[in-house]
Amino acid sequence: MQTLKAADLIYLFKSWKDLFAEQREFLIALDGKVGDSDLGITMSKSFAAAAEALEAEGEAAGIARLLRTAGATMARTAPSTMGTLTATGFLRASKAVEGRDALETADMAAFWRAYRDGVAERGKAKVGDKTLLDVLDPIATTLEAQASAGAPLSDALKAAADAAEQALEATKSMLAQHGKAAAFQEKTVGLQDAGATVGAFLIRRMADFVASR
Amino acid sequence: MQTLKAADLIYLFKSWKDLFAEQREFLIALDGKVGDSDLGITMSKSFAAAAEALEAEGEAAGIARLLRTAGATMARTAPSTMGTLTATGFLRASKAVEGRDALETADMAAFWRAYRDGVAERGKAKVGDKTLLDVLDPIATTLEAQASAGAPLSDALKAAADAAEQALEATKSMLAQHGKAAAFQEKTVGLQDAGATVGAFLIRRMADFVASR
Amino acid sequence: MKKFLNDPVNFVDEMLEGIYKAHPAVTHAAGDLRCLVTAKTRPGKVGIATGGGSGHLPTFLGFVGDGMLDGAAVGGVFQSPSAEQMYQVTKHIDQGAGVLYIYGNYTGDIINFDMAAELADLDGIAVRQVVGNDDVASSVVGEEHKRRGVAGIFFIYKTAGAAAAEGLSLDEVARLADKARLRTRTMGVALSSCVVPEIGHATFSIGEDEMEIGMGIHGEPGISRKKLAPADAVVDEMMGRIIAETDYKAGDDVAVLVNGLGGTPLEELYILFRRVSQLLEARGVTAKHVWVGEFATSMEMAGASISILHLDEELDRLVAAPANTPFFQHVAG
Amino acid sequence: MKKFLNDPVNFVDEMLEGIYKAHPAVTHAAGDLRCLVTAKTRPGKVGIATGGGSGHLPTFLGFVGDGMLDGAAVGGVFQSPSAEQMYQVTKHIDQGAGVLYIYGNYTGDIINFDMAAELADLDGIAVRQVVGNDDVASSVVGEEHKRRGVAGIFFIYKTAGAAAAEGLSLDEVARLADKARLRTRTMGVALSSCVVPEIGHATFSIGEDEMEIGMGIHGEPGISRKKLAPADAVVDEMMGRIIAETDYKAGDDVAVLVNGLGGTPLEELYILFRRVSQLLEARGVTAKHVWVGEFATSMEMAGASISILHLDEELDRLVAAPANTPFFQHVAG
Ligand SMILES: Nc1ncnc2c1ncn2[C@@H]1O[C@H](COP(=O)(O)OP(=O)(O)O)[C@@H](O)[C@H]1O
Ligand SMILES: Nc1ncnc2c1ncn2[C@@H]1O[C@H](COP(=O)(O)OP(=O)(O)O)[C@@H](O)[C@H]1O
Ligand SMILES: [Mg+2]
Ligand SMILES: [Mg+2]
Ligand SMILES: [Mg+2]
Ligand SMILES: [Mg+2]
Repeated sequence: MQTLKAADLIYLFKSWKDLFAEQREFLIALDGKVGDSDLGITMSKSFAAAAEALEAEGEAAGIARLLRTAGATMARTAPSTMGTLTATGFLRASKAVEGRDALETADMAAFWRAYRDGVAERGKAKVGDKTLLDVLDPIATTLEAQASAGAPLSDALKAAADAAEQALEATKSMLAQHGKAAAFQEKTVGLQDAGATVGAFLIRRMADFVASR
Repeated sequence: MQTLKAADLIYLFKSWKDLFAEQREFLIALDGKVGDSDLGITMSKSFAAAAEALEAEGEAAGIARLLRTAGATMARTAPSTMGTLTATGFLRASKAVEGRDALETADMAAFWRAYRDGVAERGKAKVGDKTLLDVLDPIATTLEAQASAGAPLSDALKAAADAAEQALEATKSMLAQHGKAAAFQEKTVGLQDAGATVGAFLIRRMADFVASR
Repeated sequence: MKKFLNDPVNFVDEMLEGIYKAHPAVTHAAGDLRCLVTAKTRPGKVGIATGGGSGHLPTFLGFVGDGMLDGAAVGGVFQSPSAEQMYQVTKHIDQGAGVLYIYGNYTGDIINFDMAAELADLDGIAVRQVVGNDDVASSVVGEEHKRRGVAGIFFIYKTAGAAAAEGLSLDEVARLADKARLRTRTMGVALSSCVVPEIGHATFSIGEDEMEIGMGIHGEPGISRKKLAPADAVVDEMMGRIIAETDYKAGDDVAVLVNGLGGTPLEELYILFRRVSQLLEARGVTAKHVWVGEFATSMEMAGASISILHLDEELDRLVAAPANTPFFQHVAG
Repeated sequence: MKKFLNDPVNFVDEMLEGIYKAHPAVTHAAGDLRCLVTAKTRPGKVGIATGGGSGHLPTFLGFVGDGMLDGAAVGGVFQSPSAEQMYQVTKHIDQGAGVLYIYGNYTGDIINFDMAAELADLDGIAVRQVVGNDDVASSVVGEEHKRRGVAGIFFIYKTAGAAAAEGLSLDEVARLADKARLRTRTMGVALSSCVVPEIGHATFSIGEDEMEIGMGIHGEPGISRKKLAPADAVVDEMMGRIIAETDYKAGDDVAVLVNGLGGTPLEELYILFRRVSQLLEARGVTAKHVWVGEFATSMEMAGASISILHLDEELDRLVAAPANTPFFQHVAG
């Protein structure tokens, strides 16, 4: 599969929903280390709600509309930091792919660039602050490079997922500057950032999903 | 020793103080079964205070005065049911032995009769209601019988202590009618009454004390 | 033992020192910290005294203040204050109109308040007594005189306090307090034990998934211990026992108190009240006055109780009246 | 998990249903239970909105009422409400004089309140924000903008609420709220964990004889974990940190809030306050207004916090003003 269509997007959200159902306890524990343990709950809840909403809306709505529904649903169901940032990401991605029926590598680069910019604007964090942004940025830049190089979507996404996981690993050595973790600067060193983990999960599952179809 | 004098009374209260210090945890546990676990605390505290007060007052005050001090001290330091009843008992005993320098068997019978009557009046319980009164009554009646028979004090107290322990055993089959235990009627069957246990302790230690001197 | 404590022996007195510093509206009489009295007695008003063991805040002493009580004798944790302390409080708060004692039905307290009343009588102070016995779980119908007094005493305080503030006579205040007593029922449930500071460990043990229906506020065993049920089912059982022995009719008004025992979050108390309100509504009964919070605790015990006062016209008026005490404020609607 | 619960998923909504039944003085807007607003808005008055996660009762929603707040957006347990809910509350409570947001410094809440403010702005509603950051333990001096908001937000509510009730303008209410914010410091200590209903087990574990100084009200780790010390020593450490970064002088007045985190008996809070008062007296500082009780909880967490507001003349006036909300009443002295 070298493009992602509206019908695929609905399945992708189902797959994300399963992913976060599986990772619920892991994320609760991870967020519990320097946070408030809610990440597993908010992510599983919000992706479940989004998947359902997309299913109900149906592929006829088109990609942009589906992404908007996903974002709006998530904003309502999980207004935690990551919930709202993720919602913002999908809302911005929706605008970025307005009018597209099938996403190719260049569209996917636009998708994630908008996602990243939305998160950056809303959260006011910088790259290196040990947040979600630290994986979103390499995802966006890798996809841009892959698009310039003419890579097919599955290869491009695989490269982006690899970059994201590297970037996630790199968050371990950073000091948290935002969110509940910020108060525990030194204690956060050695731990991977919880929100960044969610970002890496998202792109890896998207890559696997596209590769498998 | 066939009479109890003021100096002895001061030692007896010390001995009672030690007794209730030793039995503290046991009485906490016993009162905890169908009560509020405070009996070990109130008894150890009140006898400690009384022993100290008697020591401070000194033998010159005389028996009646010492007993009054004991009662008044206990009323102040441990105003729980048993604390107040025990205080009432000593206050009434004080009146009953007014003017006596040395207590013989007949005086001891008067002591415990007054003690029993005071508890009965204040607590409004009847014999058989599973209270302290169930051991006070045989103590008083046994001592009266021993006095009529001309028994020496140590024999009389031993007989009273034996009767008290039998009576205590008999409280096991009774249903509690008063105090915190009353709400748990059936559950109290099989358990010896906590207040009656204190009564049996008191007379047994008094008998041993008199026998040992 | 997870407590903020210095020497456990000083628990009550240090608590009282804190209370006097925090609340200039109360002070102590007879040079004894444990004789807590209002700082402003009102000449000619019937005095109302209470007393009982510590460990139940805001009960008992927390309700001394405007529109409520005038004094409280303060005992050790879960222990009666002494007759002497009750007597000192009585003497201090008597304003010539006599004093009403309101306290819970516990042998230790009764014996001591009886003694105090005798002493006050020798001074020519008229004393009347109303002994709270609202705990449905602690004895059967017909044996109500054996029942423990628990959180429902709040309604007796509120009624009597408002009546005394209106300037009614001792007989009248006592009559109204007794009416509130007769029309109040409480059921409690405990999820965990309290810890008495001087004892230092749990008063009783209870399984991680168990509850005890009807447990007393000193940890006295209740009616039945069972698996913790959903909140609604717990309320259904508690309310079932209250309703079985009352005669609420459609159109009647009640006052409701959902009381936390110390360790239960307020959120959960509102989940319980929600169900109480559904059950009352289903019978056409209106919860006209509602209080949800901690009123009679058992240190850190997790658990709750439901108290219901069956209102009539005069009780309604008195319950609605304003009150302002260090631990309880009510702005009349 | 020892909780009075039905389905944990319905925890917040059932709690709210209970609250609406118990307290007719509050209602909800936009058909959403979680948009709690006062039943009587006052034309021309600056509206004050708050919001935040559930599990902290009486914070946040409990302070909606006369002399305090006008609305609260209610989140899931320890989770921010949505921007949409904040926006709906804003629309409902705006009386033409604009709306002040007062909430705690948590990224989730900030992001959502920012979104709501943007939406309100599109409607022409003037919005100002004051973000509580009183928790001394959560960041060093110089990095106060990183500090969490905890129980001290009560003083911001009280100040702003009284200012709005006086009819002051949005700018003025915001200025005073911000002044209260800048002059408030809080230190907390936790003895046991809370349990989030949907998680079902303790958020963190802590030894039977340990305490954590500076722990956050969602169980965020604190500054140091150590053996539980005597109450006075715990207060000395907490107050030491507060005093180190304030400039209380002899003759100054402060307002003090000793707050229970949910599972600590009120008796113990007064033992803590006793020591606070000794330390203040030793510096010649007067605790002019004192509140002791539960104001910002963390479900059933055992623990306490001490908040101090350094008063000046206008803060004194506003803190002393009357208030009457379902969870907080203050009768002006
Ligand atoms: N200002 C910010 N900008 C971007 N991401 C942030 C920011 N603050 C926190 N995050 C991310 O949010 C994650 C925590 O998410 P979540 O558990 O939802 O937070 P909370 O429970 O505090 O609302 C962090 O691991 C971090 O990646
Ligand atoms: N009315 C009564 N008359 C005599 N003794 C009583 C009465 N009520 C209770 N008791 C005795 O008191 C004992 C309990 O004493 P204590 O623990 O001091 O009571 P509490 O803690 O309830 O004040 C009971 O075991 C019983 O023997
Ligand atoms: Mg989190
Ligand atoms: Mg007892
Ligand atoms: Mg007792
Ligand atoms: Mg959160």
